[in-house]
Amino acid sequence: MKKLINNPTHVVDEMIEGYIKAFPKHVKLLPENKRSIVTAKETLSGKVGVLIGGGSGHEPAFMGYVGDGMADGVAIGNIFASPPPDPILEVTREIDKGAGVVYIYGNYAGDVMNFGMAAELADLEYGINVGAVLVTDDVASAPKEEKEKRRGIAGEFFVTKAAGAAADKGYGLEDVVRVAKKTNDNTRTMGVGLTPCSLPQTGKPSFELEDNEMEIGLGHHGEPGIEKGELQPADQVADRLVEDILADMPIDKGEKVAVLVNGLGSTTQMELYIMFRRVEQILSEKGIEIHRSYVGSYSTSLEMGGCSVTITKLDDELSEFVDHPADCPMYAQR
Amino acid sequence: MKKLINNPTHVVDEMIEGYIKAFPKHVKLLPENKRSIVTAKETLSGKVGVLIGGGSGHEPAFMGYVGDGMADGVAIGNIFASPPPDPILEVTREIDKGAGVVYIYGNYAGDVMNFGMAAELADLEYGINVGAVLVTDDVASAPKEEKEKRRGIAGEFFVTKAAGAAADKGYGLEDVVRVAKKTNDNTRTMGVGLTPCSLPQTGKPSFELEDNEMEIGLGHHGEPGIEKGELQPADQVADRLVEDILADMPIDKGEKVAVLVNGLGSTTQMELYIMFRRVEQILSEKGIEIHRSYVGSYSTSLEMGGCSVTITKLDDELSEFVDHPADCPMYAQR
Amino acid sequence: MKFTAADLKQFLKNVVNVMEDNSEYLSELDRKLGDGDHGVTMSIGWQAINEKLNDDLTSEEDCGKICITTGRTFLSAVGSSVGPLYATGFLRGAKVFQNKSELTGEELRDFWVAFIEGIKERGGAEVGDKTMVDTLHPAMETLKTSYNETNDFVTAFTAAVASANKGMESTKDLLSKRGRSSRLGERSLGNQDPGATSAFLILDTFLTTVNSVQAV
Amino acid sequence: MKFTAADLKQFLKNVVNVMEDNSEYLSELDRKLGDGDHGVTMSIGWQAINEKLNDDLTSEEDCGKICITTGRTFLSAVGSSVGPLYATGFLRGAKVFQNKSELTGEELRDFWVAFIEGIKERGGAEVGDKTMVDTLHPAMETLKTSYNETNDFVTAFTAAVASANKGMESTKDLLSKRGRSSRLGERSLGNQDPGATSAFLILDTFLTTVNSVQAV
Ligand SMILES: Nc1ncnc2c1ncn2[C@@H]1O[C@H](COP(=O)(O)OP(=O)(O)O)[C@@H](O)[C@H]1O
Ligand SMILES: Nc1ncnc2c1ncn2[C@@H]1O[C@H](COP(=O)(O)OP(=O)(O)O)[C@@H](O)[C@H]1O
Ligand SMILES: [Mg+2]
Ligand SMILES: [Mg+2]
Ligand SMILES: [Mg+2]
Ligand SMILES: [Mg+2]
Repeated sequence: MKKLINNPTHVVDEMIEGYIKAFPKHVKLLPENKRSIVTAKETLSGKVGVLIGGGSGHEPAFMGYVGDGMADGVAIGNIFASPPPDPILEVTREIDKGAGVVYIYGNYAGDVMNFGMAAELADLEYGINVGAVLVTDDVASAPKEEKEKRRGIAGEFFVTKAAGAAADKGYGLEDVVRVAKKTNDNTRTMGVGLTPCSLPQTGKPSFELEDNEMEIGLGHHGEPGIEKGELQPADQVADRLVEDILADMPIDKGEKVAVLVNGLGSTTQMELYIMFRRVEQILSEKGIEIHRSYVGSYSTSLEMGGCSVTITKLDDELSEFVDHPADCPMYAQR
Repeated sequence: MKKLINNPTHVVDEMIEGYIKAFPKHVKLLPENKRSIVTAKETLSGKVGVLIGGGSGHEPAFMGYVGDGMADGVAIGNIFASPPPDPILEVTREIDKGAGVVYIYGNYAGDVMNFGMAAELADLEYGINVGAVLVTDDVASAPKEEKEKRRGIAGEFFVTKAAGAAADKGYGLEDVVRVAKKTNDNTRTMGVGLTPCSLPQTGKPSFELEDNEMEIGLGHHGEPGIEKGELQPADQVADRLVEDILADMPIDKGEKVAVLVNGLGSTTQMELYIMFRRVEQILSEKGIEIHRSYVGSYSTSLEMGGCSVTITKLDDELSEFVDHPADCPMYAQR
Repeated sequence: MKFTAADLKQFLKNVVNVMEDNSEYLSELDRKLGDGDHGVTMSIGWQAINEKLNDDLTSEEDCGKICITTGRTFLSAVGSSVGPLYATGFLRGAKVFQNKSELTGEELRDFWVAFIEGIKERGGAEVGDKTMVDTLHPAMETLKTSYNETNDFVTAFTAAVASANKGMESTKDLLSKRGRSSRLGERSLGNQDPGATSAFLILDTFLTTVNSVQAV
Repeated sequence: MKFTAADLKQFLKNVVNVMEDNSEYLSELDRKLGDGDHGVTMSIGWQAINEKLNDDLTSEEDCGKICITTGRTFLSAVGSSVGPLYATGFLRGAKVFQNKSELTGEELRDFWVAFIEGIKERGGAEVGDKTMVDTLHPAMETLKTSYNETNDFVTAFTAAVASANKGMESTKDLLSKRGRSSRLGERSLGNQDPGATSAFLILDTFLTTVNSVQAV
């Protein structure tokens, strides 16, 4: 697969270099690891620090979401690989302003171990209070009875948004953690994959699908999904995804939600809007109110083809956080 | 090629439907044509209206750029096809608040004819003053001596941004046109294509390149470029693109620019940042100051692979416009 | 020679079918030189006309109105480069047919001259620019001369279509100067212009239609 | 049996090469079950260790320090799932080797027991979860029993590697329960776990190294 890169082993470092040079007013690189980025504006004293992170290859997630109203810092791993504890710790120390730091990351073995180790070290070595919120929005990744095993995918955007807004509004650590967990509990995502991505180092497609096939529930890194089948019209795909979400998290008539139709990389915005069109139809038929919509590539899997639908149930507190302004290099909201 | 669509002949209409449903607070559809979108907020009386438009398939361009600080309305054509005069006229009538309307569109035979006819009709039938600004930033599309023949590509973003900001600041029609033309005169883009896109109706790749090939100067719709060759490392590709731009529009040491590294559709943000990294190196070696950077998919060609580099020379007036806040569904800046 | 409103509508119907049959081919030509949509655009435009033929136009007897509807419908449906071009052709031609439900050979000649002059004016292209004008202009010249000489529309139009064919073929050897493919330079050589091709198909379909009317 | 700091470094060098040779294969296994990066991750991690071997560690004689550097370097270079797992293995093992530049068979046994216990603790996986623990745990059990019986490290470790091999192979028939592939269900059947494979390669390489030391 063709890529505009130099050396495959340097892609992450060169990406970070480019990113920092592109947005010097927004973000800065910390000196120790070359994988720790924090907001260029000093985090306010007494504000809870919001730390995000994970493997690369999901851009704009996660590094694009550092900025006002979102995260204070990000630790960046190799492609599809959790960052080690060191950069996480470096970010933690920088963004802790006495009120502690909340870690938001996807529920993957690697992330759990690395962020877990960093949290322990932050406490032991620096006395920093860390709260951890694991994102588990991917309905397809485990049955309902084992919800705690589910992976985190595009829904992490809403969890970060809520935590970032809560921290911005001066909530304490416990409360930011509560808000983030509540958001995660109220968030479900279902995805569909059409075409694979490839790691720059291997150049091999991450999975195989026939020319007329799609895969429901495909993971964010090309992990096998729950069902392969013939590619359906967009409306039917949307029906299926929303159905699975609503079966898992019933939403009553009159309830409010935020919706994200997320492109996995190479799927056009045209297709995403066609998908959104149907999602909106279904929800409005059920009398569910879309409070705010997001359509675009918010969390990708390199150049994978396909999309995911995320629905977050909102109460008044969460609605306010979703509406909170944000100013990040790769996402802004007024 | 796999697409998440329903009926190929309805993709544009369904996309528009989805778009309007997604951002009801930002945009609204006009009743006559189903291809005319204006900002949901009433355009201020006495403000110059900014109208953009062109073929579909370039999303977020053009419809994503309707909103505060950018365009007041957009006329949307079929995929890669200029809209007819009717929807252009409908938008014109809606956004004219007595101060006239400026049309910004790419220099393609179709757009020139359709926007030209609409402008004539606006004047004749409704007495609306229209100023037209043709975007001609694509260096590869004609030699310097025939600059007026050049096509418009990603640079239209900066032209729209400047015109939108000027209109927002209360400039009159002549002045908005002047600012937009100045921006166009100071803007150059060079692109590279790696993989083709396909129209939903034909499903055929828009051009052919071998697995190890790239094409310099490829058009925004897959029009053949100026040079096919072996895929080079990102740094060399960036060198070539920037070289061609600077040969066409010399920039002195100490001058300020805005830079856009634009993805054509399926090229990852990781690659775009790797490209930006090198662009920044070249400019900073030459003592050229990057005032503001944009990296992402700002103007696509469906799912085409590749990217373009746009450089706009800024004086103080244009810097101010680039920094002007914007709030559109698919692009916001604080 | 008698050419009625019904015949005119039959001609338009025939074009609908011809464009459907050639849609893939026209797009293929456009992929080589442009953005690959010419067949799609022609198909969308003519399908829209087809709907009008089956609906608003079923009982329309005024050939002028038929052409106005055709032009407007085409333009509203497609925009693009060819929208204004072919629409202008039909709208200019409509003036010749105004209030007429039966057309003489002379009127048919005037229609095509107006049609082609309108396209030339709208697009500003010259012969040799590798556009539909390379098909249309020689067709018009032959039509005029041959009609002058023979006073027979069918004879003249048969000759015109032959010239159109030559003109279309000539675009293979031309460097493109207009539209999206103008920067292609050398690489545009060898490829036939899609618009020159669709223009030929329209003229050729008119000839077929006229011949079948004659035959009755 | 004598195993020196130089031998330990030779072992690490050998792993570097083995991982380089098997990188493609490990990624291929991971593509079937996970995100396809296991070979890449192992390669990055061991290349980083290689740099240390050629640099900071060239004159290091303390086997404990060598293992600490190995563990830390691996972790800093890769993160991922296997970063904390293998790093913990080396760091726990390091305690056994502290201040020693030559190692007895008993110490080697204790090292591997600590290594494997560390990984089990860090990841919390059980035998049967389709992870590297399916390779490592039976290897540890055999190592302990056989060493108890024979008091000979090489004999015991040879047996341990045989158990590791069986354990690795057993992952083909397991449904995955841990890590990225846990939701695969039936579809994970038939595919060998990548981490179980890299763990086997490490143990096997240690055996080869020990044997070549013996042979001298
Ligand atoms: N100025 C012009 N005058 C006459 N014909 C033109 C002109 N510009 C373009 N064309 C014709 O239009 C054809 C392309 O049509 P089409 O593909 O439908 O539109 P677009 O170029 O907008 O995609 C060209 O092959 C050419 O014959
Ligand atoms: N909790 C765990 N305990 C032991 N081994 C694990 C655990 N989670 C994952 N693994 C091992 O890690 C391997 C995957 O490693 P790798 O592909 O490098 O990391 P990642 O899964 O983060 O991409 C799996 O094959 C499995 O053997
Ligand atoms: Mg991984
Ligand atoms: Mg077109
Ligand atoms: Mg075309
Ligand atoms: Mg993996």
